[in-house]
Amino acid sequence: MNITDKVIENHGLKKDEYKNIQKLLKRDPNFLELGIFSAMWNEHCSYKSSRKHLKKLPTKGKQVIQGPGENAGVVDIGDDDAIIFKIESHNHPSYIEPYQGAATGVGGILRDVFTMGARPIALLNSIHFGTPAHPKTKSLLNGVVSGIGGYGNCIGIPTVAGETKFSETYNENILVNAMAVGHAKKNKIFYSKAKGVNKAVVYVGSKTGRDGIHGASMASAEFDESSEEKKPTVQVGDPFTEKLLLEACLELMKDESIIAIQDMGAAGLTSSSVEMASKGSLGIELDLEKVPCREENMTPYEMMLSESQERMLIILEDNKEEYARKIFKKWDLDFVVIGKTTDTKNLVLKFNDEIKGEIPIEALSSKAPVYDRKWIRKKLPKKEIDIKKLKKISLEEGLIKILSSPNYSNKDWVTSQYDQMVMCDTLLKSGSDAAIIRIHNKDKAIAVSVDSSANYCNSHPITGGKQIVCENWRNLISVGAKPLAITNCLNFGNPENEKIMGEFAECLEGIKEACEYLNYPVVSGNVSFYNGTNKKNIFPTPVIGGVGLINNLNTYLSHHLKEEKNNLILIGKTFGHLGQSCFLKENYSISEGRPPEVNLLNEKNNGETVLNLINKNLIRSAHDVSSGGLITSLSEMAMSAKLGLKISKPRKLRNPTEYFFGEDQSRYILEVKNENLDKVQKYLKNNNIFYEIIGSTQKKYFEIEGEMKLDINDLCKINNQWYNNY
Amino acid sequence: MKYSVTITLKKDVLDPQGKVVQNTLSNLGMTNLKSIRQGKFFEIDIDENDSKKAENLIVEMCEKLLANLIIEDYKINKLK
Amino acid sequence: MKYSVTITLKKDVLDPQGKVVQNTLSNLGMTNLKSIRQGKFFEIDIDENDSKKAENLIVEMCEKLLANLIIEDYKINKLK
Amino acid sequence: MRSSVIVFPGSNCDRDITVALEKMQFKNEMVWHKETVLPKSDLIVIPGGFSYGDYLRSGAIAGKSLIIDEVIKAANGGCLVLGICNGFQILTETGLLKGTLQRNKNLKFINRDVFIKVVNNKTRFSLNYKKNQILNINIAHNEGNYFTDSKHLDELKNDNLIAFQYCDQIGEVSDETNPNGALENIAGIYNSKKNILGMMPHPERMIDNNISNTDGCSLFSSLLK
Ligand SMILES: Nc1ncnc2c1ncn2[C@@H]1O[C@H](COP(=O)(O)OP(=O)(O)O)[C@@H](O)[C@H]1O
Ligand SMILES: [Mg+2]
Repeated sequence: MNITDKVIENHGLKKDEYKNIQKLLKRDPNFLELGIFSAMWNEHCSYKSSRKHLKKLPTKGKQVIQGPGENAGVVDIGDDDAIIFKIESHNHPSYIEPYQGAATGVGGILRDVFTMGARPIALLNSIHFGTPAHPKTKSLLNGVVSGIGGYGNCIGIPTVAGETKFSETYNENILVNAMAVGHAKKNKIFYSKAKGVNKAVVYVGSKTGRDGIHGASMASAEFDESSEEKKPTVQVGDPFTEKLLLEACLELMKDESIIAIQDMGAAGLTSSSVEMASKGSLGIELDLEKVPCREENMTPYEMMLSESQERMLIILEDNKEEYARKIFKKWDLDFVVIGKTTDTKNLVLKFNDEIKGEIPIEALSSKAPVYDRKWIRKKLPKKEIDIKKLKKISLEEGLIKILSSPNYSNKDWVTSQYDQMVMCDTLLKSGSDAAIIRIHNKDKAIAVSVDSSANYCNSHPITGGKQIVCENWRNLISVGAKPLAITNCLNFGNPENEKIMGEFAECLEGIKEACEYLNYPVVSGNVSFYNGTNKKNIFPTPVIGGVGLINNLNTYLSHHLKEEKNNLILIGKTFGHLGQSCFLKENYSISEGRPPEVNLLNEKNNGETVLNLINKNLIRSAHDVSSGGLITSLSEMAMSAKLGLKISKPRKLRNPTEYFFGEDQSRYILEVKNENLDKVQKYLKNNNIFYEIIGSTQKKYFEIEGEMKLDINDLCKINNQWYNNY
Repeated sequence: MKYSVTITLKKDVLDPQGKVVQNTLSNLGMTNLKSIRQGKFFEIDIDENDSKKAENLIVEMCEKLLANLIIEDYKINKLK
Repeated sequence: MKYSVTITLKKDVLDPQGKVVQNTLSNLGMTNLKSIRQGKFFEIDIDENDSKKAENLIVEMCEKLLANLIIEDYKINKLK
Repeated sequence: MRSSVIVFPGSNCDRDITVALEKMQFKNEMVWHKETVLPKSDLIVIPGGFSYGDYLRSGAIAGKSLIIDEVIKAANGGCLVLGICNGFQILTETGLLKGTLQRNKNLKFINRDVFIKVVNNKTRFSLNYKKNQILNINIAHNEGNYFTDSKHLDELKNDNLIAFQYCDQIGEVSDETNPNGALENIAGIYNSKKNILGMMPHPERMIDNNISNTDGCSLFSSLLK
């Protein structure tokens, strides 16, 4: 095929990028080579717009075994155990075909984790949809949830936590982010760096079809009317084959056969082979006629760019071929040596002994473009809302509005479609601040949570970025886990737009600041740009996935109230910040003002103190106070236990609306038995923690003295009805 | 009027189900099986005597619900 | 030779899927839908020129694997 | 007691059931589906999961595997056989148990803790339960909607072959407490000789107070006697 301007444009390459390719090759690329450049140089694989900013994130720490740059991040959890985890987006495919898009998103992130030698032990997801009234929302929600469940349930890994949100900003561009967490032995972690010349390059897994060709470049393009025509890129997930691939890989990993291993994700065979060679400063030569194909007459171009799922590339030690082949045969999977490593530092593609393409590896990796895109700062919004000017709403009315809204409704409709119990190590399931998964056969566990707050990030990205790391940190603390590290999925609009690029840069500044202060490093992540349609971009939506450690199974907590007549203590100061609050949004449809301020000093001090109290077994239940404010958090504690509580009259000077709905940060609610109250207070005072004893638990009624009193069963009903009526 | 509708995966779309069924049949000794693809089948009975209108209705059902047009094709057959 | 096979639930067997599809279609306003039943559809290509033998093979596939004879009926169609 | 857990490609509760059996002092072996001989066993367990992806009909393809012939032989010879979830589906596909498991009535996968009651406590699987004892137990399936013809249903009732029924906290059996649409709220059944039990709920998930409760233990301990 002739390489015309149109062909170049269709490959998502800019004119000067094409010139750059000619320079690097010292000639014109042929069609196959152009395709390969296009796959490697697009945003999704090259991180060309984000790399400069991502470099600033803190990635180190005593607990970090492997930071960003590998298939997933690795943290140390003591003994000889390591946790391997990562989050990834599958937004565009899920909008086009929600079931398969979400399913293959889960499949993809699982491969990232088991390719490093981990047995996956938990799945999480963060899914964002348009407003419920939007004509597409219902079927997207249905498709995505059953796709996530369909894959995870079938492969037998529990889906234990996540978030489901609705906002008009996602009307034309939903977000589907999936996170996988795995467990490995510290001395059995596998990397993607090739070593040695003339080593066998082995293709394992499913056959290659024409599906997903140019998926990566689709993920790097804005949507427009023609996106529907990009249909052939839809991939169908095959969780059954993935299960076989998982077991076969883990079986092979028991031995010392593997030099390097890499899953074929975005840009399939191209990116996996280039990445392995590039990391090892080697070349790689492939005989494409050997690639197992599902369709007849597939061209080298199609083979190199196909994104067929459930495939891996392995570089084997000498003399291990037969041993490895046997394992894959047992699991009924293809196993073919398709090439070898070389010292030429070139990617050489042969088809029936003819060289069809030859590209220096460097040109595809380190010499890929990096952009320092222009960006502008966002001003801190001035306007604060004067609630005295709004129509007065009682606490009861305000709370009911929140609890019955799609965003705050009970998520059982979603989570009951996921197998949360398989593997029998789920100590705490969805519906808590964080899920807790026991390390199999051990007396320790990890806690996991994913969080985002797009409204805050949109209003003021630096604060939003900081806040979301802190909220995630708080969620882990609340269940008694020591936060270790995070992964992040950065969902943003078009980076070529200065305003959007600014949101990105500033959110990252906020994330960086919080991570540094809290010693909560970033060990893996994913960037998804171009979320938007026809110049309308989504709100900046960084999603943070955190992992924490519980060293002793006797000290973890849920937020379910435990028994009557215990004290309720509120940790942290309440100023009554209502800007960007859920109260204003749900009751008045106002989304103005600035997000609540984040004071990292208090955040850290409050969090560490709460964690210590939990570890001393002085707390019966704990919950962080986040969106919806104090009253919403209290109601969640009460509803989950079907137990009541009574909060004493707020002090005179305070406006009850601000006090109960304000979203001030760094706060927790603790349930404390009478017998421990003195000890707890003393400890709080010694650590200079601001706290208030706000009330106590009781039977049946959710009560705020002088303001409201509701039967807890009625509250549950209100909270449970939305999904069932949708 | 009665119609039947068959829904099949588009040509290049992966058919994991068909694949597994094919392997199983081969393992059961049916080695001269070349290929098998799995789809859906519907028998629809509607209260409409005008066959033009009836057919339009069936098309609408297929497009709106029965088929996932992104990965599937459908075919309509009149039964009686 | 190519065959198609349709597999449908026996008359007196509950068809939860068909029921839901029927409700959904009614809710979409297709009120003159009398009934809809869902089944499976297979397109099978076999390497056998004797149509008698071929058909026997297809029958065997249906009986051994494709259909659950306790609850399902199958029908074979020659395509070409 | 010696037990064998049959592992199919796509089984995913095989580890969980093994943990449970070993905790309850069974001498357990995992048996890969391509084997043609069963180790000598007093109990055969077909675990939950998605054998062969459940791609044709749940349990259909596993029902045609090599090892299944051995399972059928053993079962006919009186060996105890327990099929859980996908295992139940496989047993109906082999004909060892009658009836079939259809899609859940809401066409969605359901994972939840439900209540079931022990209808017959006089079998090798249930003698450590009290009659009508209520268990709180986890279900996780797409196809748990039990269906059978009326003749067999009568047989199930008359011969006391219903093992468990979905119910509420106090044992009331009603449509509201039926999670998946199963006939008569049936959650598990026996064959006529009562040496084979198929059930949708997961007793192996209920053996540890840390993660759930211990309502499943008595099933395994009954078998030990
Ligand atoms: N898509 C989902 N997958 C799994 N769990 C979910 C999902 N959506 C919500 N949840 C669970 O529902 C609960 C409530 O979610 P959310 O209101 O976002 O909690 P929080 O404000 O504590 O982060 C959480 O425990 C969360 O894990
Ligand atoms: Mg929380």
